[in-house]
Amino acid sequence: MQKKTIFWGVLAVVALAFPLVIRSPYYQHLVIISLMWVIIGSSWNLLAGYTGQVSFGHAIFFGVGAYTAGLFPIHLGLSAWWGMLTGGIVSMLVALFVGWVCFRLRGPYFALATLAGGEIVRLIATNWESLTEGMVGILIIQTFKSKLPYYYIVLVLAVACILVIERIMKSKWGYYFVSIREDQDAAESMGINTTLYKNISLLVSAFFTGMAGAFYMNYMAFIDPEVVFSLHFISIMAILVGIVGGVATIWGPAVGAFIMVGLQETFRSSFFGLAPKWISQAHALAFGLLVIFVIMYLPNGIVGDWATIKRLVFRTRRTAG
Amino acid sequence: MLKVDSINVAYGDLQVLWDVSFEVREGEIVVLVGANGAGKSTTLKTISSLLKPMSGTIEFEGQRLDKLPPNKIIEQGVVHIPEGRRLFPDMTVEENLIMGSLYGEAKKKRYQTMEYAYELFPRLKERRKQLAGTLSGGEQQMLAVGRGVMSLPRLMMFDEPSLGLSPLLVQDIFSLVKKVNQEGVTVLLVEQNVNQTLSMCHRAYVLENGRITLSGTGDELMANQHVKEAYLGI
Amino acid sequence: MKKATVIFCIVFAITLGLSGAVMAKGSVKVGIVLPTTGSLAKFGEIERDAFLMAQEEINAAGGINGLKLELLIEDTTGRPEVGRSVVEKLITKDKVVMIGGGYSSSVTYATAGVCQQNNMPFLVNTGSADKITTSGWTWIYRLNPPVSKYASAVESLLTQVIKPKTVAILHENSLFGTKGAKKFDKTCKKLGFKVVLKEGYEHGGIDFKPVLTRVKQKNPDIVYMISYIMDASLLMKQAKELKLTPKMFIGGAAGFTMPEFKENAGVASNYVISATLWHQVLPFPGAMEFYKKFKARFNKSVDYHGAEAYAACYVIADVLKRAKSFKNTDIKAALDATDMMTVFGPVKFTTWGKMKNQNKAATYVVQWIDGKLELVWPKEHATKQFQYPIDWLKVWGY
Amino acid sequence: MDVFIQTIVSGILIGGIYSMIGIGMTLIMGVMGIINLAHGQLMMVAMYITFVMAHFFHVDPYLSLLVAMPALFLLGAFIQKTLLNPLIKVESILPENQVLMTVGIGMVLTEIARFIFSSDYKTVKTSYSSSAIFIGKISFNVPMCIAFGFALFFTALLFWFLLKTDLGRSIRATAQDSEAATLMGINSSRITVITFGIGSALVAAAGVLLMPIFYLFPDIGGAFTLKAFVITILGGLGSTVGAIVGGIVLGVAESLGATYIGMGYKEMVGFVIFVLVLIFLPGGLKRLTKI
Amino acid sequence: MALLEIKNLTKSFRGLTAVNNVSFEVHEGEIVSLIGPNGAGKTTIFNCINQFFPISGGDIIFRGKSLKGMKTHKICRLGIGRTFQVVKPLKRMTVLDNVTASSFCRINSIQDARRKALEILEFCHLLDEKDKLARSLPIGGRKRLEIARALATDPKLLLLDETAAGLNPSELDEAIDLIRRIRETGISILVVEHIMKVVMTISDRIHAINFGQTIAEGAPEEVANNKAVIEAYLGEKHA
Repeated sequence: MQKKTIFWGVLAVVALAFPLVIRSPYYQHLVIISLMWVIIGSSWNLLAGYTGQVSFGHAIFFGVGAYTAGLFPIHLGLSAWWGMLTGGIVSMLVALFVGWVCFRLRGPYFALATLAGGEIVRLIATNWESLTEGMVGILIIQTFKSKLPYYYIVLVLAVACILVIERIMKSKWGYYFVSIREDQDAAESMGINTTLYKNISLLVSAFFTGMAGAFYMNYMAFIDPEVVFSLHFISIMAILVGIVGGVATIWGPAVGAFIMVGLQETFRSSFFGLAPKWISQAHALAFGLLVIFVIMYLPNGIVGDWATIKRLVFRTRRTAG
Repeated sequence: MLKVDSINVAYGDLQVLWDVSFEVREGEIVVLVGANGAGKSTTLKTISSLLKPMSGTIEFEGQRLDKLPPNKIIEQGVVHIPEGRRLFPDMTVEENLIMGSLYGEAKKKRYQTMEYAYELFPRLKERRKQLAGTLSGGEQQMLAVGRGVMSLPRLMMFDEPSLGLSPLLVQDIFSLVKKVNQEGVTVLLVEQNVNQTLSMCHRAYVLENGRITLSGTGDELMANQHVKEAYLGI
Repeated sequence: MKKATVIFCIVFAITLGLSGAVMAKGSVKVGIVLPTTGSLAKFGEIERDAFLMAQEEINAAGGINGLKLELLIEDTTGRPEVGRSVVEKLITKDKVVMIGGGYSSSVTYATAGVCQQNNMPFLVNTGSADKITTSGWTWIYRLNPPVSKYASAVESLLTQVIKPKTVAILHENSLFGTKGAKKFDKTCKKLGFKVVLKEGYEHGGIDFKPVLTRVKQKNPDIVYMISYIMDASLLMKQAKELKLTPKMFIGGAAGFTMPEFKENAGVASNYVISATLWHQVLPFPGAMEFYKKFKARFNKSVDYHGAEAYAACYVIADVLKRAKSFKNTDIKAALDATDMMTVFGPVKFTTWGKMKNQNKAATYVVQWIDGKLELVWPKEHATKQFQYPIDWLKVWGY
Repeated sequence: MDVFIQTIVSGILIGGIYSMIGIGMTLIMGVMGIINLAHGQLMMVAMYITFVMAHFFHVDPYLSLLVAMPALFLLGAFIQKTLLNPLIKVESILPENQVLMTVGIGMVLTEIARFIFSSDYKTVKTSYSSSAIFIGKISFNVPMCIAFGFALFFTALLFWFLLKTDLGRSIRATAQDSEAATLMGINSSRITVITFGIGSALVAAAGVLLMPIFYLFPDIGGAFTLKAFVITILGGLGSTVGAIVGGIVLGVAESLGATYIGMGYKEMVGFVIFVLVLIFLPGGLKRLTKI
Repeated sequence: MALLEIKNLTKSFRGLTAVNNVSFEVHEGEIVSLIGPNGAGKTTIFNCINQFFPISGGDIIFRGKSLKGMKTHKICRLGIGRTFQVVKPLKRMTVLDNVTASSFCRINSIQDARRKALEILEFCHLLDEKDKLARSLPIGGRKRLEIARALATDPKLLLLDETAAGLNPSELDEAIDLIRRIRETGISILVVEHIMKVVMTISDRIHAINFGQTIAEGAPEEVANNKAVIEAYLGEKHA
């Protein structure tokens, strides 16, 4: 018990003190982006990992959140921060519709439907210029010059997201979600309204993803449909964060987010300038290979298969020694 | 001919068969009776190598079947007619028959054997071009047997051929099994329909909870008090 | 819980632990942001090559007052969020004195925002959205004209020579295409041309015939297209297949000037005109040499993208030479005072209208004549007579 | 009226190529139940092969069918054998593991192509690339007509193979009941390898046929993977006839959408059809045609 | 009044009639067995009662309410719990979590749900296995888990689908004991069963069907001696 308290205390201090100690905006930026992915990955995990509904369309909620924030300044002349209040809610409304359509389908068909849904929303955002400005995108002026406010906002969001998900998973809802994942028919015969609870899972997931989107708008100050509704860079990235870190674990997506963002940056910058330049070309290749490796050998992700990793590392060390 | 020697079989971490041993001799009809979930189908699946035993051996005419991949079993002359027929529903009757004769001798004699199968089941000939999925239950069972015959087997294993058939058809199916046997094919039959099978078989084994609990000739078992209570409802 | 800690620590170590190379003495560092991977990589690569070529020449000629010019070319992968982190890294970790590059409007905008906040001079050379220099930002300078000015030469050609009554506009629905089409639509209204059709399309289509058939039905005097190379060649090939014959096909910069356009469209490229920002035959010192050198070295033709990058590199060198020190305010002062000739034409950053620190670059019209891209407008620079009117069916060999 | 007819003609011709892409996918999905998110990327590989053949060895694109199809057969078989088949034994929480695996494979293929060929657009130019035949006022693009012809030919060939050969029958049997097929002596893992190979070879053919019409860059695959889904779901899983009809329906629908709704919405037409079919006609056209 | 009333129930799949005009009742506190050969339509009747399948004709009335068109989970909340012939354990949850999830049907607090789950596990003799993953239970354990989960929803009526199949003789006796103890708590039970020993010992009444139609109904001895039943089970010559 004591040990646990110390652990959490240290983690809290590290998290709170990080931007005060590491003053480089570059590292601060990377951690902010990682924390944003913690939110998206954890939300995806709630729906896919815990509830078993693998979404290939989380960009829908991310993008809707971002656009909700972005539309305040361009149509109402209000601050994009209003999006932080409403982005999650609007995403939930969209999720209601998505759920209504897609939850008629199970398994891979659900995955495909969400994938198509994501592309449809992207095309709508591209073509509905009077609302979204189309590919021109929305740009605003950042409110704060310093990264500190953004850091603490996204930190609070990420912590809230993880805590909420953890709390949910320890409640009736959590039991219901996992039951649905394990066997929908059995769940139904246990008195679980599977449609309702799948939707609840989706709504919570969409809410936090939408909030992450609204944060993105405020932080990056620029969005266009290709960026926020991207199949590759949002929907698939959310899945990668989840599976690399570990699906159906609370901390998996958090770990996955830091790994994926870290890896992406490491490659993009050619191992921080230490490796030859052509390495930077290989970051997507590395992603692909990582995915193949993880699925083959760590199917439950780094956190989920931690025991396996430890055993392997331990064994190699012994043979080496 | 077929010798199953103390096999132990598990699905994942769930053991289903414990030290099951039995034997089928050339020309016999041997029945494996037992309740739902006793491990009868598992036994057949293990013989056809779909499942691998954790320990124990299966020999067919001196050849170790448990070392072979599942698709090589049929070439040894052992054919398994699975529970629920398992036809190819979107293929015609004729194509289903062809599927029984993909390799070796059976392939060479394909059309000869097909004629023979049609002789056995004239109904199938009438429906050669019909999709298997549209056949009635009885016809499907005939086709399943026919498909097995196409591989020119020396041992045929039937998994609950009477399942879901009307009493009249059940009679038909069993007389078919007998007929096949009379043509020189050894038969291993798995059934819940204890009464009729016991009366037609040479020997029988009772499988309970993954273990062989009784064995003997059909009549011996019919007379057994335990069998009567548990399976005949008397 | 413990496993999570360990993993966190490892990841933190990877992300934070590695520090960049120590700054080499005797050099001055400039960050260049370009998409060298991802879907925009093609143009990013051209600009990178041009930058590197210029860098070598500058250093061979003595560098920046004896110091070597060191370009740190960073990959934005064509995504704004990555661009942002790239610039932040360049500023805080690599301590560059200024930033150049900037391809694609969205990434450039996002990166420009960071530069403005950090008081970091940024010389944009390709990102063309008007907003980059109309946002009131003081640290952002732009060498290339904003997208709304891309068609200015075409406008004068239209009013003076072709005098069309009806216009059809097709555009890729990217930021560049959409903005350009909007602007041209406005221009047409101003000049009294009737826009009979205006359609955006998703980049990468195979079959443009449905929309071209509709264009044909409307029978406009000119067809104005804003497309990248491959869409451009497909549009022209399929226009030829459909025997669509307006008075003139006009490309709004981008794809229609690329050598690949001619290669792919073949005979269908003949006599098509296009707006452009640069052409090697322009009477700017070094323009043709640059074109030839680039072609000799990289075995590919170069268009205005390369010229922009090449020119930008010389502007950067010039600015750094003139700057009193490498302090940001001194560099900014030097940028403000820039007045030089480059392969891309004269460069001078001025403030006009809503534009701030914007170079007033001219635009031109080129025409594919007998397989060669010739400058036809404005007349004073023309290398060949503007070919008009044209019997398209004869040109296409029907 | 001309506009309408031209639209339909364009749609049908492009639909021929879509069908080829769809058939390969439907075969893979039908036999293995795998959603192959790397399908378009396999096509991309075939297109690069065609490009290399034409550019360096001056081989006519249609001739490189003879190289690209076997090459992709081997690549597909290799992927199935070494990456997808072993996955069946790996237990994980998400049953969609195989789908995610194909995502990874797609990324790797794309990036390898980018590594070798850079992001440049590549084309194969032929004398007939943009020639067209006119019937009345309606134009028929020659390479598209050729592609359509090839599509018909390969489809017929595939039909013959599936219906009349033991191997073809074995593939169908495995699709319908893989355990029963095993009992009949069919090595089902070998069949999956062959099927993935054939599916890849078919999409390779589509890629080769597209080459004289279209252009090539490493990221080209994604868009076609999505189209392949739409076609497969529209036609019904595992239904070759469905894939053909689905391809043509998609081609025509896209063309009509482009003409009468707007070019920008062209892609969306496909996705809307996709979602509508998933919801209102699960099982696709197969439900209606029964083949 | 009957607890559950099945009135002229008919269910067909694409023209194939699996259940044809079957009517029977289950009264408060009763154990009724539904017997018939394999494929006779017993499980289909279960699936109709909790509306996994929409019914094609007739009606099912539970405590005065028609179940027709009702959602499965609502039927559970009305007080019908069921088990599956092919057991459906929530494999990657522990035994305790399986039952806890089910207890939430009537309870919202996690502590109470867990307490109740523990009670039920004790009742079903599963307490020792509570921390095992459901997938590691042997078949007998899985069957009991299935019952435990159904009991956790506080049913008035329990539908048991071949609970005894695959059990060894000692487990069989335990299962019979368990079913009897469940009845003592006041829960009515409808059983689909194959093993005659179980059927004969526990049933108050038996309803025999074949080919989707009722062939006999009544007290165990009556049905066991019924000619049609013997014929269906044993073939004509024994009749």
